Amino acid sequence: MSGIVEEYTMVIRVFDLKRGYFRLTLAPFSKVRSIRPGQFIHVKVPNCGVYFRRAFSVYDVDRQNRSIDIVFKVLGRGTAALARVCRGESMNILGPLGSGFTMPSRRETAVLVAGGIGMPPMYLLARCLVEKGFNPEKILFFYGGNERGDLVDLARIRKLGTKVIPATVDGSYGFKGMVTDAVAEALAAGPGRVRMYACGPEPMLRTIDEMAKLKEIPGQVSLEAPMPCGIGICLGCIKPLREGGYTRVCRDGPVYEMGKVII
Amino acid sequence: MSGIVEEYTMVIRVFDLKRGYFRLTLAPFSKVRSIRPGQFIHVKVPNCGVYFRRAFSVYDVDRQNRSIDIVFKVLGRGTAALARVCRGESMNILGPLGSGFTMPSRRETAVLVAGGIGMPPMYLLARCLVEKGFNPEKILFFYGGNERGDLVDLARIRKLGTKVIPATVDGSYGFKGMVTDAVAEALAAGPGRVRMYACGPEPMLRTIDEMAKLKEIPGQVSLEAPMPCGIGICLGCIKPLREGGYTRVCRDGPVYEMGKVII
Amino acid sequence: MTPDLSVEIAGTKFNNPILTASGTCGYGEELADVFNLSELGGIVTKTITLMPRAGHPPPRIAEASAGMLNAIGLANVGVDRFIEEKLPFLEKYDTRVVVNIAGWRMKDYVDLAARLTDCQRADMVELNFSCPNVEMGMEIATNAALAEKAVAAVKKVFPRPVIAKLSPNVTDIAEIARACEAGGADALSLINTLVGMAVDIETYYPRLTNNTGGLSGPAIKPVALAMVHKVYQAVEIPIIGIGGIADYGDVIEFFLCGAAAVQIGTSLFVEPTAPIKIMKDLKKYLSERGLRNIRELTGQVRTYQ
Amino acid sequence: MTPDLSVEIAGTKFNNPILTASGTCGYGEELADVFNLSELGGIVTKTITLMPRAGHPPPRIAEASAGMLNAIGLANVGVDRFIEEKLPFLEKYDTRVVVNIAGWRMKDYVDLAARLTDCQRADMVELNFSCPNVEMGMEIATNAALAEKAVAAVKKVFPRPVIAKLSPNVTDIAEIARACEAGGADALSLINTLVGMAVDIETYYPRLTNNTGGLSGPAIKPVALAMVHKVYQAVEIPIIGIGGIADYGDVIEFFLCGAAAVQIGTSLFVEPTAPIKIMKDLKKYLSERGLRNIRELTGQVRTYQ
Ligand SMILES: Cc1cc2nc3c(=O)[nH]c(=O)nc-3n(C[C@H](O)[C@H](O)[C@H](O)COP(=O)(O)OP(=O)(O)OC[C@H]3O[C@@H](n4cnc5c(N)ncnc54)[C@H](O)[C@@H]3O)c2cc1C
Ligand SMILES: Cc1cc2nc3c(=O)[nH]c(=O)nc-3n(C[C@H](O)[C@H](O)[C@H](O)COP(=O)(O)OP(=O)(O)OC[C@H]3O[C@@H](n4cnc5c(N)ncnc54)[C@H](O)[C@@H]3O)c2cc1C
Ligand SMILES: Cc1cc2nc3c(=O)[nH]c(=O)nc-3n(C[C@H](O)[C@H](O)[C@H](O)COP(=O)(O)O)c2cc1C
Ligand SMILES: Cc1cc2nc3c(=O)[nH]c(=O)nc-3n(C[C@H](O)[C@H](O)[C@H](O)COP(=O)(O)O)c2cc1C
Ligand code: FES
Ligand code: FES
Repeated sequence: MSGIVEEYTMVIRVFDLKRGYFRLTLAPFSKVRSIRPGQFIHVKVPNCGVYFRRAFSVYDVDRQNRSIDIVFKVLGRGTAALARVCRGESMNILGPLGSGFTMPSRRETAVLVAGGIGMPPMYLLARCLVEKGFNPEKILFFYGGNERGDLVDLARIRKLGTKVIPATVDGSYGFKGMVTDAVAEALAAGPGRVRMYACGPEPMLRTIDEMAKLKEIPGQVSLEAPMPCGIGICLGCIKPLREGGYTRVCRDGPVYEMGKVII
Repeated sequence: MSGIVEEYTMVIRVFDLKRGYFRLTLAPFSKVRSIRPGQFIHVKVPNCGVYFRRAFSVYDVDRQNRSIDIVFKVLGRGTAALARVCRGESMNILGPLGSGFTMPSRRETAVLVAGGIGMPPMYLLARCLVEKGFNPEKILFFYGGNERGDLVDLARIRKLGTKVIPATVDGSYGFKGMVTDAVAEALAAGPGRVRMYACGPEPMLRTIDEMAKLKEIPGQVSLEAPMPCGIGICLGCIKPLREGGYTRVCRDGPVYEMGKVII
Repeated sequence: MTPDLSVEIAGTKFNNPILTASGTCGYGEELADVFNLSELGGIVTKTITLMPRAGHPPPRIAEASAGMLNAIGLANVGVDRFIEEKLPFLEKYDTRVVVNIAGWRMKDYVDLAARLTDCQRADMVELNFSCPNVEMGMEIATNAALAEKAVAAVKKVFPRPVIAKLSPNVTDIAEIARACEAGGADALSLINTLVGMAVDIETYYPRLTNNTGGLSGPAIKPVALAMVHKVYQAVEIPIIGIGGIADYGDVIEFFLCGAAAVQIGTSLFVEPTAPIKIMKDLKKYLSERGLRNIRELTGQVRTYQ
Repeated sequence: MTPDLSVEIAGTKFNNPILTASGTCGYGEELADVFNLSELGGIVTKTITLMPRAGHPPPRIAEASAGMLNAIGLANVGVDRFIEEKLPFLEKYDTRVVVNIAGWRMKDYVDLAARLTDCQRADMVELNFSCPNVEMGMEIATNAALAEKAVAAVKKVFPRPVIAKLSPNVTDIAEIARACEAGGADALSLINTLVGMAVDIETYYPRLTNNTGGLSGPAIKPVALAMVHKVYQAVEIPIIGIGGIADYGDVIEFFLCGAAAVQIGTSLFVEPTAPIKIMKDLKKYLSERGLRNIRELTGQVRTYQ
C-alpha cells in the first residue's frame, strides 16, 4: 500500500494572490510527511455542482501543522468555486497522488522551468533541494508568464536563495519573451552539467522536451490532463507514449523523464 | 401581469436563532412593496447540489432597505446549505409568489395560530394588521412548538403589542400541550366574533380546519407542499379539493379558506 | 449587426429557436406573469386529451440528481375548455403556439387534431406518443409501424405542420424517426422523458404514486444530444431538440448535433426566466464569433473520422 | 448484534453486497492503495478481450451533470496477461472476483470463458454484451435471441456462475433479461451506461473521440432503478443493481427495487472510499430499524395499487 488517503481537511487560509490567483492552506492532512515534490492532491470542490474532483499540485507543506498549500488560478467552474471557500470550511482531499521528481546529483545544475500555473511543483522541488543541502546557487528557477501579474509569490521563491529568472511575454517584468527562450539563452551560456525540470502549459513543455533531446540534457517534465479519478482506475487521463500505447498521467505520471511522452 | 420577478439579491445578514433556526435578510428585492402576508419566495439555494428551489414564507420586509427576511429551520440538504451562506453572497430569488391572507374586519378578533416553522407568515400578518390600525389587543397570537427552543423570536412578536400565547408540548414554556388545545380553550372562553388564521404542520392545520368547521369560524389556512416551480407550471404541488379535483398550492394557494382543501 | 435568431420549421417562421416544452409551461398564463410570452419563439402547450383529466394523485414529482421525475398523468382541461378558455389567452402574443395532443387510440389523435383544425392560433400540433395504446397494448412511441400510421392519420385531418414527439425509451430512435417521416411528419421533437424511479427508504413507497415516472433535466442532456445526432443522420425533416437545456451552451450543442430549434422544459421550474437569458447569451455567442444567424449551426458538429 | 450484510448469488456467498463495477476499478491494484480489497463483497474486473487493446485516443472521458461520459474503448491487457499478471494479485484478498469479458463474435465469449475455466480465482464471469457484434451487425445487448445464444454458449464451457450484464439502451429490458435467463444465466447485472454525447461549443468537436459515449453516475440512477424493478418482476434469477450508486440510501433503493447485490462504478472516481463508507452506513441503517440482514430488503418496495 502506497497509502493514498481520502480525508476531510479544513480550510486554514484563502489568500488572494490577485489577478485570479489564490493560495489555499488545508490542514490537517495525515500524509503530509510522505509528500514528494511533483505529487498532487485531488480536491472535492465543495458545493459547486461540478462532478469530478480537481487536481492541484502540492505547492508547499508544513510538517509541523500538517498543512498543505496549493496555488491555483481561476479558470472554470471548479476553480471559481474554490476561490469562494471560507476559512474553516471542510474540504475533502485525496492524496498524495502521482509520482514525484527524482533529485539531481550534487554535480548538476538544476534548471527548473515553471510556466504560469506550473509554478507550484517547481517551488516545492526547489525548496526540498535547498533543504536537502543542495547549493541554492546551482538552482536556476525560470518562471514565465504572459505578464507580470502571472508571476505570483516571487518574493517567496526568492527567499529560497535560488536564482530566479522571471520572464514575461509582454516584457513587463524580467526577460522579455517566452520563458523557453530565456532557458535557451542560459543554456547557451553554458551552466555546465544540467538537469532540467519543467511544469507548465503544453507548448512550453513541448519546447523544453525538444530542447532536452537536442542538447541531450536529462530531466523530467510534469504533465497535465483532465483527471476524473486521479488514482489510475478510470483510464481517462491518458497521453500517448513514444514507445507506443498510452500512459495514465495521474498514476504513471504526472512526472515523466524527458522524451518519454508525446506531448 | 401580477409581476413575479426572478432577481439576484444579496445576503445582508444570517442570524443564528439557535436550535437549527435561522433568520436570513436578503436585499434589494424590487417587489418588496407588493408583498402581502402569506406570500412566499422561492430561493435558489446557492451551491448545494439540490436541484429545485426551496420555498420560504416572507417573515418580514423592510420597505426602506427593500429587504426581505425569512426564518427557516434546518431540515434537509437545502436548508442545511442555506444555513451556511455567507454575508455578501449573491442569492437568486423568485417572487412574490402565491396568494396572501385576506384581512379581518375591525369587529373581529384575529386568532393567529402558528405551529413551529409556520410562524413567519403569521408574524407578517400580525405586523400588517397592527400597521393598518387593527387593535393589537384583538390579535391573539398562538405560537406552538415541541419545546421552548422551537419558539423563536418571541420578543420580536411581543413587540407588536399583540397578545402572544406560547404553547409547548413538553410544557417547558407557556401553555402545556398542543397549540390547538390552547386555541380551543381560548375559543371556549369566547373572545366574541372571531376569524382564524393558521400556518404550521399538517396535523395542526387539520385540527384547526375541523375546529373552524365545527364552530363555524371563518378564516384561512396556509398550506405547504413540495414545490418544484412555485409559479403554477409543473402541477407538482397539488392537494385535493373538497369539491373534487386538485389545487396547486403554489399559485391557487398557499392560503385557502377554511374547509376548501382536504388537508 | 445583431445576429438573427429566427428559424424556420416546416415553412413556419419562429422569431427565435426557443420554445417552452409541453407540460412545463401550462397554457402560458403563469409564465406570462414572469415575462412577455412574445419573447419566446414558441410555446408548446401541456398535452391535451379529448376529456379533461385530473391526473395522478400526489406525490407526482420527485427531485433527482440534476433533474427530476414526474408522473403528472396528463392532467389537463380537455380539448373543449382548452379551445374555449386557454387558446384565446395566447391570441395577444407574437409567438408560435404548438398544441401537444395525446390519446389512447389512433382515433383520439385524429379527433383532437380535427378539433384544432379551425383554431388558427394552433400553429402546429405536436403528437405525444408516450401513452400506452389501448388497442395495441404498447406505446405508439416504441412502435415504428404504429407511429407511422398515427402520423399519417393526423396529417389527413390537420392542414398545418405536424410534429411527432419521440420517446427515448427505445432501442433505435432513428427507426421510429424514419417511420414518422414516412408517415408525413413535418418535424420531429425529441426527447421526451426517460423512464425512471425513486423509492423512499423510510417508507419503502415509490416517490411517485405512479411508481415510475419520467426523468428530465440536465441529467438527461447527453442522452438527448446523442439521439438528436443519430436522428439527424436518419431523416431529412427538421428536428426540435429537447432535454435538459439550461443555458445557451446547451442550445448550441443541440444545434451542432442537428437541431433546428429547441424546447426548454424542466429548467423553467428552476429558472423561469431562462429563455430570456438564453436568448441574450445566444446573441452574444453568435456575434462574438461573427456568425450572422443561428441556423447555420445546425448539424455542424465535427464528428471524428 | 451487528446486522448481516452477506448475500448469496447463484450459490456463491459474498461477504457483503458491495461490488466495484467493471471498468471503474481496473484489476484492483490501484484501489488496493486506498483500502483493503477484502472489505469489498466483490470486484468486477475491467472488461477483458482476447487480445490486448489500447482503447480509443483521448479525450475519452467527459464531465456531465451529476455524472460523466466515457468511451474508453475497452482498453485492457488481454486475457493472457490478465491471467498471468493481474489475477494473481487478487489471490491474497478475501473477496469475490468477477471477470467481465467481451467480444465481437459469439466465439470470443466462449473462448474467453474457456480460458478462465481453470482460473479458480475467477469466481464468476460477467458478460458485457455492449459491443457491436461483427457477425450480426448489432449489439448482442439489444437482441434477445443473440443474448440467449451467447449466454448458453458460455454456460457450456464455464463451470461456475455466469452473469449477463444488460444494457439500458433498449425498448424492453425485461425481454432481454428473460432471454438471458432462458439461456441459463445465473444472475443479471444492470445497468450498463446510457448512450450519450457532448460537444465542445468552441471547437465544434465532440468531447469524446468516439463521438458518443456511455453516461454513468448519479444522473442515471432513476433509470437504473426503474429497470431493476422491471426486470425483478420478469425473472427469477438474482439481480445485481448498478447505476449511479453514491451512498447507502442508493443501495437500499436498489435492494427495495429487487437487487440482491450492487456494483459501484463512477462514484469510485469521486470518492474511492465510498464502498467502505456505504458499508458502515448500511449497518447503521439496518440496526436502527432492527433489520437483521440486508437480504430481506430485496424487492420490498411497496408499489402503489
Ligand atoms: C496533476 C495536475 C496538477 C495541477 N495543478 C494545478 C495547480 O497547481 N494549480 C492550478 O491552478 N491548476 C492545476 N491543475 C489544473 C487544474 O486541475 C485545472 O485548472 C482545473 O481542473 C480546471 O478546473 P475548473 O473547474 O476551474 O475548470 P473547468 O472549466 O470546469 O474545467 C475545465 C475543463 O476540464 C474538465 N475537467 C476539469 N477537471 C476535470 C477532471 N478532474 N477530470 C476530467 N475533466 C475535468 C471540465 O469538464 C472542463 O471541460 C492541475 C492539473 C493536474 C492534472
Ligand atoms: C409555501 C411554503 C412556505 C414555506 N415557508 C417556510 C418557512 O418560512 N420556513 C421554513 O423553514 N420552511 C418553510 N417551508 C418549507 C421549506 O421549503 C422546507 O423546509 C424545505 O423545502 C426543506 O428543504 P430541505 O432542502 O432542507 O430538505 P430536503 O430534505 O432536501 O427536502 C425535503 C424533501 O422535500 C423535497 N423537496 C424539497 N423542496 C422541494 C421542492 N421545492 N419541490 C419538490 N420537492 C421538494 C426534497 O426532494 C426532499 O425529498 C415552506 C414551504 C412552502 C411550500
Ligand atoms: C412536469 C413535466 C410534465 C411534462 N408533461 C408533458 C406532457 O404533458 N406532454 C409531453 O409531451 N411532454 C411532457 N413532458 C416532457 C417535456 O416536454 C420534455 O420533453 C422533457 O421534460 C425533457 O426536457 P427537459 O429536460 O428540458 O424537461 C413533461 C415534463 C415534465 C418535467
Ligand atoms: C470509465 C468507465 C469505464 C467502464 N468500462 C466498462 C467495461 O469495461 N465493461 C463494462 O461492462 N462496463 C463498463 N462500464 C460501465 C460500469 O461498469 C457501470 O455499468 C456503469 O458505469 C453504471 O454504473 P455507475 O453509474 O455506478 O458508474 C464503465 C463505466 C465507466 C464510467
Ligand atoms: S485520472 Fe483516472 S486514470 Fe488517471
Ligand atoms: S410548484 Fe409547480 S405548480 Fe406548484
